[in-house]
Amino acid sequence: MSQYLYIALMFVGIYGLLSQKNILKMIISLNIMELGLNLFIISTGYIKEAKAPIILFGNEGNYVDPLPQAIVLTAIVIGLGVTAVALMLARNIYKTYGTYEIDEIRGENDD
Amino acid sequence: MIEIIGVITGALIIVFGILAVESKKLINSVVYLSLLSLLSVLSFIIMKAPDVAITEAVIGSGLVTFLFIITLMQDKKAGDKK
Amino acid sequence: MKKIIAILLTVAVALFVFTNLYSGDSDFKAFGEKSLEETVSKEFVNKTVDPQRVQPETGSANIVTSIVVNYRGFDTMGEVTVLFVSALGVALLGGVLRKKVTFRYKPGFIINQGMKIIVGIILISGIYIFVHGHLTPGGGFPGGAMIGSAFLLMYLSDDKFRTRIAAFKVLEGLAGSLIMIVGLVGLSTGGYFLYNFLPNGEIGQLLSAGIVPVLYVLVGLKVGSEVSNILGDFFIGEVEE
Amino acid sequence: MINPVLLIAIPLLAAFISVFIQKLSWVLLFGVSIFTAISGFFLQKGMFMIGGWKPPFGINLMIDDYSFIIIIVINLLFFLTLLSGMWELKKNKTILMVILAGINGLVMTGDLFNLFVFLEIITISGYILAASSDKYYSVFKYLVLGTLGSSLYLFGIMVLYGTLGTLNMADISQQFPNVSGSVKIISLTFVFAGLGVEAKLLPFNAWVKGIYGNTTPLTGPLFSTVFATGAIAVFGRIFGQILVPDSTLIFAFIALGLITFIFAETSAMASKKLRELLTFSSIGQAGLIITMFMIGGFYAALIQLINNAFAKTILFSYATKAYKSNGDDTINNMSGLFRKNVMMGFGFTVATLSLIGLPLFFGFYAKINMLQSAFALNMWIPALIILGSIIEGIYYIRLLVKLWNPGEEGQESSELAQSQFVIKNGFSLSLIAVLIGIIFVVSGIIPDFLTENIAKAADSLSDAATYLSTVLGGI
Repeated sequence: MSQYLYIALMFVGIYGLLSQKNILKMIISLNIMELGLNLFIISTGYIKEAKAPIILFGNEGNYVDPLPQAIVLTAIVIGLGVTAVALMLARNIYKTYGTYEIDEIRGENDD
Repeated sequence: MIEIIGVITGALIIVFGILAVESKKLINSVVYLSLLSLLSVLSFIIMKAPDVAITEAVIGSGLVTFLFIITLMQDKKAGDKK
Repeated sequence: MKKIIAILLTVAVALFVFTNLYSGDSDFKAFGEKSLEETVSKEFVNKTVDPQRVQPETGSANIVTSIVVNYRGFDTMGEVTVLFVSALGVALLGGVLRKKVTFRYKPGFIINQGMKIIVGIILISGIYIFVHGHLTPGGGFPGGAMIGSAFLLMYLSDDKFRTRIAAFKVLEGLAGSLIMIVGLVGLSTGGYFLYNFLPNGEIGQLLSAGIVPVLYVLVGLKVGSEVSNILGDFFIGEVEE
Repeated sequence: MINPVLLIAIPLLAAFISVFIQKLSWVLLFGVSIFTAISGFFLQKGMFMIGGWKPPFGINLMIDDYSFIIIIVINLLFFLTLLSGMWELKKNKTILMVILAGINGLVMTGDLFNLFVFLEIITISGYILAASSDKYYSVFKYLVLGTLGSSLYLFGIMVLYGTLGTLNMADISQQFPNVSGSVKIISLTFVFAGLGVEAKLLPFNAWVKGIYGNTTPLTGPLFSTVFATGAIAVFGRIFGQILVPDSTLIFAFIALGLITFIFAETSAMASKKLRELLTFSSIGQAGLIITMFMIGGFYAALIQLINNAFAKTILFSYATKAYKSNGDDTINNMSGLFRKNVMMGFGFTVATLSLIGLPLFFGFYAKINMLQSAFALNMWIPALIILGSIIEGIYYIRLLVKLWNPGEEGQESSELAQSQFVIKNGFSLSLIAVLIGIIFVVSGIIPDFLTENIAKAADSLSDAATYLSTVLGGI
């Protein structure tokens, strides 16, 4: 059941990307999408009644799948890198055009 | 029991996600994103992923929120969406 | 109008995903129903990938750590590189903006001194987290990020501190080079890049798990210095007061 | 014989070292680039385990004939790009070394998640290099689409992981035919969409115009040849060998490729600026090559991929250099430019003629093979390919006539030839132009050497059984 919600969160982020016209809002939407994706990845490894994958003494066997967790660790840090670059770009856009609204950005001959 | 908590957290995450996207003020969006991140930490714990939970707590709700806020500080008017 | 199109498009794609992923004939494993036996992870959990090695083949008590640093260490190397590139990019892009960020409030004496104690505590817990990454939850990434946030507090509490710190550049490069050198030593001694050439010891001890703690400490230092660099660059920018 | 891991490890090590010896970083950059360009030829073939963990548990690098030839081409192109952008390196030297490692890893890796990591490395480096044009909004669009693309790709492969429990390419390609249809559709659509952003396919290529249209002598050749070749090669590997789509989806993918091809060639026809024209031509070529991969014409696809990559190196180096020297790249203002720069004109002309596939040039073999494999299927695919190629031929010939002949068409006058355009620092450009021009002419007249190797590469792509046994059996 919660897996549906995580996929839905991913689509909330994609909806934000499609509908928002503010650069910071778009970066926030990207973050929401990545968060939904990370939650979905973890949920593919979840097993009912299983333990966290750490070997303590007298605690053997029946762990949840550790590989998705390793993948999400990598994905979170990559997300931080992308967000940092995106926000720095947003600051440069603001410096050049004086706005965060994409409708008000002129002078880059596209669309 | 733990599954029910998971579903409730998931539903709250969706609500905050929509609020973060649709909120009129940028600073509110950032705060909702931070809350979203904290709730996802809870979900990670429910799904038995302590490593991910710690990492998300430090990076997702800590550092990323700070980066957003310092970007917002650049423009005093940017708090209001036109 | 744009919003309606966006909603319709998103709902269409979402329906496509939901109907296919959870349809009757889909063999995508339902939430919580999968079995570890059907994935490659069963060997990671049992530590039985390569029976020819000295057992246990990886000494880490935290199975996620053994995957992140040992079985799939190549991903971690790439991921550290991603953060390295973003730190470089933030510095390059931020180089266009020159002024320092200034705050309206002046940090008082108590904030100044209290911050130093808190910074010390955060630094120590960050280091503890990545040194024990192979035993307890945590490891290089959160530990490094905590070190970064300790420096964030220093930036916030002290006006004089708000410049780029050259030592971080050196630390970043040094930690990165050492990760590659550990990998290349593995290549020359064991025949495989990132080969575990140190003894594994006993699970649960601090000095165990071969190259895992070595690599995780390096990853932690590298992530820490990169995050501090990114934060430092974000403070150098224009703020209208 | 050189262990392929070194092609990733040495550039990364150099990149990390260059952080604290910045004065020597250009030595490191050129040294590393020459090392990889040469060692590409002496690459050891086979399967290489990272950390000694056997697939599908650990990550492996795979060097078969296909990745072998792509590695050679990419590393040569990277070196040529460095020559072209020699004066533009500035502070980007470290990032360039990371890109070299990333693109080599992208082509060689045998693991789907590892591919995602390398994809992120080169896309983030791409955003930063593209930002040197100061067109921040275009870069931002690229960043949003690129991140969206890689997230979709990650979603696709995690659906596969949730179904099959593995991320290794060989393991997945073995089990993929038995997967239920609904999972197949989801994973293929999302992986296609994710890689389609980098491969510049039609619904996902809104970023290309802003990025390629504003390139410098460094980023122009880098994006249009090194990045594009790597991305399309990965595309061919994944959809030609690992996740082979079934008939309904393959129809949709071919249609997308062909629509991209026709649409881009038509847009190029209408372009007034040289860089814009080349941008649309690049998109069109990507669509064409991906169509060829989809219909199974691996040989034709590869030969055109290599032809296009070398040709675009010259064309983009030239266009960006002209813009850099004059602040303008309107084609009408450039007329008669080659009268002053005959060497460059030679390289440019040969590259263009080869790209459109005239006889006696290397591209001719590409076009012939393409049509052969397309006619084997049905009639309308080759008809569309011929249509697109004719449009492409028309605008490139028109361009060449303009550049060689000043004034009105048909009017021969050497007085009008004094175009206002100049090329500064043109030595490296002439060198590249002549080198590639000679490669094209020689390979056009004696095609056997190249075509034999490409044929071997194409065979290794269609021969999935050997790939499987090398990865999963070759412990």
